[in-house]
Amino acid sequence: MEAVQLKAKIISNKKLKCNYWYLEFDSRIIAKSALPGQFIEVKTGNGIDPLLRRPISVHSVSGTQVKLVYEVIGKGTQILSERKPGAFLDVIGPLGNGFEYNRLTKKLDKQKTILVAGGMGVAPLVFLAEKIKSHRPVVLIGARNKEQVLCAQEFKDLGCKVIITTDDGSLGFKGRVTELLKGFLSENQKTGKPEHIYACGPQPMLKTVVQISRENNIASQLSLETHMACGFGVCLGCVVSTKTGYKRVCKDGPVFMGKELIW
Amino acid sequence: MEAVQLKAKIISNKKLKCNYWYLEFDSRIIAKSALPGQFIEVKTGNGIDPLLRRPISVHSVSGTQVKLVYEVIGKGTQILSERKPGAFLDVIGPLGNGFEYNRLTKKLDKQKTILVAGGMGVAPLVFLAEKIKSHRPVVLIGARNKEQVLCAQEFKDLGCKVIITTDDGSLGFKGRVTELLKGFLSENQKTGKPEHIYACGPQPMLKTVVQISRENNIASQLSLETHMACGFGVCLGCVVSTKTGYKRVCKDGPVFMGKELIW
Amino acid sequence: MVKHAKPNLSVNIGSLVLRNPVMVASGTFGYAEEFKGLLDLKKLGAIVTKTITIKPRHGNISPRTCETPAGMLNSIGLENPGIDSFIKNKLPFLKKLGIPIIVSIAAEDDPGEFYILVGQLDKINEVCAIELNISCPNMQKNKLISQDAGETSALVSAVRKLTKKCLITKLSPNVTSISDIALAAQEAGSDAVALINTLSGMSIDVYKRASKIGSWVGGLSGPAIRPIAVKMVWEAYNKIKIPIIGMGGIMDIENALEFFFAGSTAISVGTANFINPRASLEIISGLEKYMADNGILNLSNITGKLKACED
Amino acid sequence: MVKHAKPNLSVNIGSLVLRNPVMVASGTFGYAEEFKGLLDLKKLGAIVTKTITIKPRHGNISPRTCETPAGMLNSIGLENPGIDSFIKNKLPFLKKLGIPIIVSIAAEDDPGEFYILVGQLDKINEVCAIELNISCPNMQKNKLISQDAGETSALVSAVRKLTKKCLITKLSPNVTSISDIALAAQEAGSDAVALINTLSGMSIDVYKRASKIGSWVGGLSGPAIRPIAVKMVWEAYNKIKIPIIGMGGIMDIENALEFFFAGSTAISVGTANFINPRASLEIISGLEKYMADNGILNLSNITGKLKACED
Ligand SMILES: Cc1cc2nc3c(=O)[nH]c(=O)nc-3n(C[C@H](O)[C@H](O)[C@H](O)COP(=O)(O)OP(=O)(O)OC[C@H]3O[C@@H](n4cnc5c(N)ncnc54)[C@H](O)[C@@H]3O)c2cc1C
Ligand SMILES: Cc1cc2nc3c(=O)[nH]c(=O)nc-3n(C[C@H](O)[C@H](O)[C@H](O)COP(=O)(O)OP(=O)(O)OC[C@H]3O[C@@H](n4cnc5c(N)ncnc54)[C@H](O)[C@@H]3O)c2cc1C
Ligand SMILES: Cc1cc2nc3c(=O)[nH]c(=O)nc-3n(C[C@H](O)[C@H](O)[C@H](O)COP(=O)(O)O)c2cc1C
Ligand SMILES: Cc1cc2nc3c(=O)[nH]c(=O)nc-3n(C[C@H](O)[C@H](O)[C@H](O)COP(=O)(O)O)c2cc1C
Ligand code: FES
Ligand code: FES
Repeated sequence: MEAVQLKAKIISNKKLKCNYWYLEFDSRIIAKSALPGQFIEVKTGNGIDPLLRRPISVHSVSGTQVKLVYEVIGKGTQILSERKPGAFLDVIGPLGNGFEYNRLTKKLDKQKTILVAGGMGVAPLVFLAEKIKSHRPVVLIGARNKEQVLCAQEFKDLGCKVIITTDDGSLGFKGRVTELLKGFLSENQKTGKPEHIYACGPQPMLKTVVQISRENNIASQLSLETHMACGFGVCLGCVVSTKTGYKRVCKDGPVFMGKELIW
Repeated sequence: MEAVQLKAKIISNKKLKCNYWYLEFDSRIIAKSALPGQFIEVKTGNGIDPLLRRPISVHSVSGTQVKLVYEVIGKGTQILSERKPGAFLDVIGPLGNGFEYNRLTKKLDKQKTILVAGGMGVAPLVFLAEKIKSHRPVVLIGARNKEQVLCAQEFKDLGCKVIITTDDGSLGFKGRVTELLKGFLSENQKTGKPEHIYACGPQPMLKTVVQISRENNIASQLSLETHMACGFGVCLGCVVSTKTGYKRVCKDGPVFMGKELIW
Repeated sequence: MVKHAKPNLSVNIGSLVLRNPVMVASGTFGYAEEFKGLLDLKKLGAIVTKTITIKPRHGNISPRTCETPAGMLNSIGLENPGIDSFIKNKLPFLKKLGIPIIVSIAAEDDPGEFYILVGQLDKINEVCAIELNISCPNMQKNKLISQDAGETSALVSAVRKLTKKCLITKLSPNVTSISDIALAAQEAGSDAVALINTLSGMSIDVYKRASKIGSWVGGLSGPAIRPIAVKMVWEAYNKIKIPIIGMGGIMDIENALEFFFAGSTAISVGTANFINPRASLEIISGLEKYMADNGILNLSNITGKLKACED
Repeated sequence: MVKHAKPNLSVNIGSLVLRNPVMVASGTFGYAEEFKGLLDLKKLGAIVTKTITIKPRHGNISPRTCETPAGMLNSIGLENPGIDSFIKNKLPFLKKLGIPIIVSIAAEDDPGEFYILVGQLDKINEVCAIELNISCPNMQKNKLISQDAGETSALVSAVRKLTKKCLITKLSPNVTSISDIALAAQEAGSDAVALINTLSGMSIDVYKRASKIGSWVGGLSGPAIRPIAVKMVWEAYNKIKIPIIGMGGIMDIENALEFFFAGSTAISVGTANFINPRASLEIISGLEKYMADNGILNLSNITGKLKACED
């Protein structure tokens, strides 16, 4: 579906915890067409500071409403957090390719799919989990500490097996989510190893996930982040190196197969 | 008293009517030293849009509180109107020379002083009226229409005689405040003409007031407005031509004697 | 009554007639296809394509863009599929739109490449005009053609001999005197000049102690540069006779009017396309309204019509 | 532990030793007296005065300033009381501060005026350095001295013969190659270059159809020009050896660090003084903290220390 630009009514915009917020806006047309892994380009405020839109993943969709989860880390997200329900948000979306799962997961048995989320990386994976919940994906969540573990319950409610790790050990295992992934894979050698990894999070984490998936030759899909000026494929500013040359993260991605990337 | 820069707590920030707002902030030091005709340089929002401060006259002072009345006409005043009580406002003030009245009005009998206000021009004159109320100044207020007549009651409460005119006649006389001034002066030829005019408003109005006061040789003081980059005399950006050369409206003014100005 | 007379938005640029004076700037509109669904492309005055070179270019390493105060830096490095692939894969969609297509071209190493490119484009009817991009700051050259009046005039006059199509020369603001370069382009036979390309700029991530742009330096665009662009249009307008296509930070109708008053015959919307894809169309309708409200029947009545400011 | 070692903020600019590298830019700080009560002046690294000419100047007609996206235009026109009145009425207050005073000077018509001004200032002990403003865009000249390498070098070498005081040459960004001009100043004996003065710009009130500036054109300053300034500092740093005093849109410590990494030995705060009079002092304490937190003992360890950006 082609992306559209529209002013969508803000239904709710609440603090989740720490600097994490979730925002719901109403747009039948976007809600109907959005796929897991796609994102929205949001004009956070009026005026020219910040000048550019901000890309935010579709966290989930219910009825005509689109839900975003975002972390306040700078000007744009700060201003976004100050927007009030009832106001209209200038959005462009849905954008990007989204995760590939139908064809892939159809043939998979239960628990053969692993979702790996680092920090805010959970955002697009909830939507994906919803779509493939019948396969009971295993979700590995990593965060700095207890407070920053997001959406765990949402995954559980979808029937996913959720394993958590934190850098400081304040919740679940202690250590990085990539170590958790390594451990999980070796444990499950015998019980038949997983066949597909979906990951979203900081670039260093994604790079390690790709390595791991290669070593264990498991197919992987990564949702990337780069600085985006337009978000819909026109400025050529957001490229990443792939085996077939530069690709636009906003249009050819944000989801890439691990094997495509030159990492 | 030297101007100071400080973060002052916003006590209230309410819409008066139309696009007119009044804001009270708490600052003992500014409240103590502010004089009628002086102004405050307000950083309306954080961030760089708008970049510069906005000059707003001191409308009045009560206890430790300073009151501003402002019209929302653009970016800066729009953002100012969105600031919430309890938040801190970055202000510099009091700035400018203010009206001269002690020496002048001491010798005057009652009703020998006229205050002429055009539109937002009422803002600094309320504070002045308070100081010279014992002289029962006559206040001529001009506005586009009924809705835009401001502070009339405040002047009355101070015991001033208030005469109103509107461009569309929706309140008081019909016509410009400068015509009202002409009429008032001719009427009072016999009863002994006024001896001092204080005026604030749009530049064209002020120019006419100066002409009238010259024709009737009455002393006049005008509060001027120019675009201000700094507001405290350093950028030399706000100059006006006077008999003694360029003068800075922000520092040598904003109040000038009619006879000084080359108009 | 004048107020209700339908204003005429059309303008001429050399042999090129535009139904309205609002174009989209090279490199900010791709090959238009990306905007399908975001706006009615047929309403645009003209489309200027991303700059094309002879061979395909992969462009510069990332990161290629970053945000700056009221602006942005880009260092795309003229990534493009090359002229043959452009003609084969991109031009057909553009042709179908039925609006003027202006193809922007650049040389990678040798000015001679311009001759080859012009030769190929001259044969294509739907290409209404050719824009010579001699001002791209992102090709790690120590000097741009448009930074030297002599080189500018040499190139333009050589190209002039190769085509009768409308020739637009796009200039760099990174010069001591924009009017000298604009004059050189005019004397050499350019039908118009496009002002301005981006200003060379740099932004540093103080935490990483590194430039935010992979190739260190980028081109500054957006509202931040508008006063610089308006001034250059005004300066050039007072020195040259050929039309000026003004651009630099135009976001809305008010901004566009600044450029007309400063002396632009047409304007180009760039960075704004990323933020509000409909900006160009909103400017067209805004212009219609402005002219109707002010009884202006023809754009020539506002181009360069700047009054002295009485305080 | 390194973390707790007291960082050394002092820097040398020619013969001039600054306790810290944060100055206030010419024309944005008047003669300091205006800031009395707004900040502790004694803490500044140095004060650069408003540019002084031989005769008093009334300056340009108003309006003289307007706001632009993330910036402002000014066309003050070097209003100043003239050198004699400056020495008599302004200098005494500055002397009392006991911090380095840098006097900015300019010629109205003839470069020779610089010789007279330098002659007078050379005799005054408290004047630690002289800044040659050959880059003011607001004097209705068609060309500035700093827009020509030859003229720049001629002026600087002539002045160099007249004084042993630290000589700073302030350059205009409105040039094709800033490093060529900076190099000319260095070769002619300038102790440092100050980068950058304002960019020529224009802003139009579309309702009045007039320039917002009475003298039509003004100089653009503020955050909007920071990427341009940082780039020019970086370009000059890679070509010259003498210290660079960097400025252009510095509002806070982060902005200041950009200029140090780009190659500035010292920085100057301009427009920010109008918005936050304490900006310069906040930058000084921010710099102390940054150096302490990162175990940087000496500013020479960050000046020009820019890493390649790994994506
Ligand atoms: C396809 C895509 C999907 C995204 N989905 C989400 C989401 O669902 N929820 C969410 O909270 N965020 C998401 N992001 C990241 C989000 O876009 C940025 O956090 C946001 O743009 C920051 O804007 P800001 O103005 O608040 O911060 P800025 O003021 O722009 O930057 C503040 C700091 O954050 C850094 N920063 C800015 N953008 C990014 C980025 N894209 N990645 C890493 N660091 C950055 C800056 O370098 C700076 O140091 C997504 C990004 C992309 C590309
Ligand atoms: C000494 C002084 C005292 C003032 N006191 C008051 C006061 O008590 N109450 C009040 O409401 N306003 C007052 N003003 C005017 C006030 O400063 C401006 O209205 C304000 O700066 C507009 O800012 P903005 O960002 O909202 O509008 P902008 O976006 O800056 O401008 C919006 C429109 O208003 C015009 N404009 C901007 N500034 C002025 C100005 N100074 N005069 C006329 N037109 C202007 C602009 O040209 C533009 O067309 C005073 C001005 C001065 C110089
Ligand atoms: C991402 C990006 C890519 C650009 N690519 C080109 C290009 O290929 N050719 C060209 O002549 N100008 C290019 N430009 C410059 C624009 O065409 C325009 O001249 C400049 O951005 C100023 O206008 P603006 O401020 O409205 O963007 C590019 C600008 C941007 C922001
Ligand atoms: C109002 C104003 C007046 C200025 N006057 C002078 C001056 O007299 N001499 C000079 O060399 N630079 C002058 N400048 C330029 C500044 O010193 C500085 O180079 C420029 O503003 C860029 O820095 P900024 O963006 O931090 O302001 C002036 C700048 C402004 C804004
Ligand atoms: S952000 Fe513009 S092409 Fe991806
Ligand atoms: S506004 Fe700066 S001197 Fe008056």
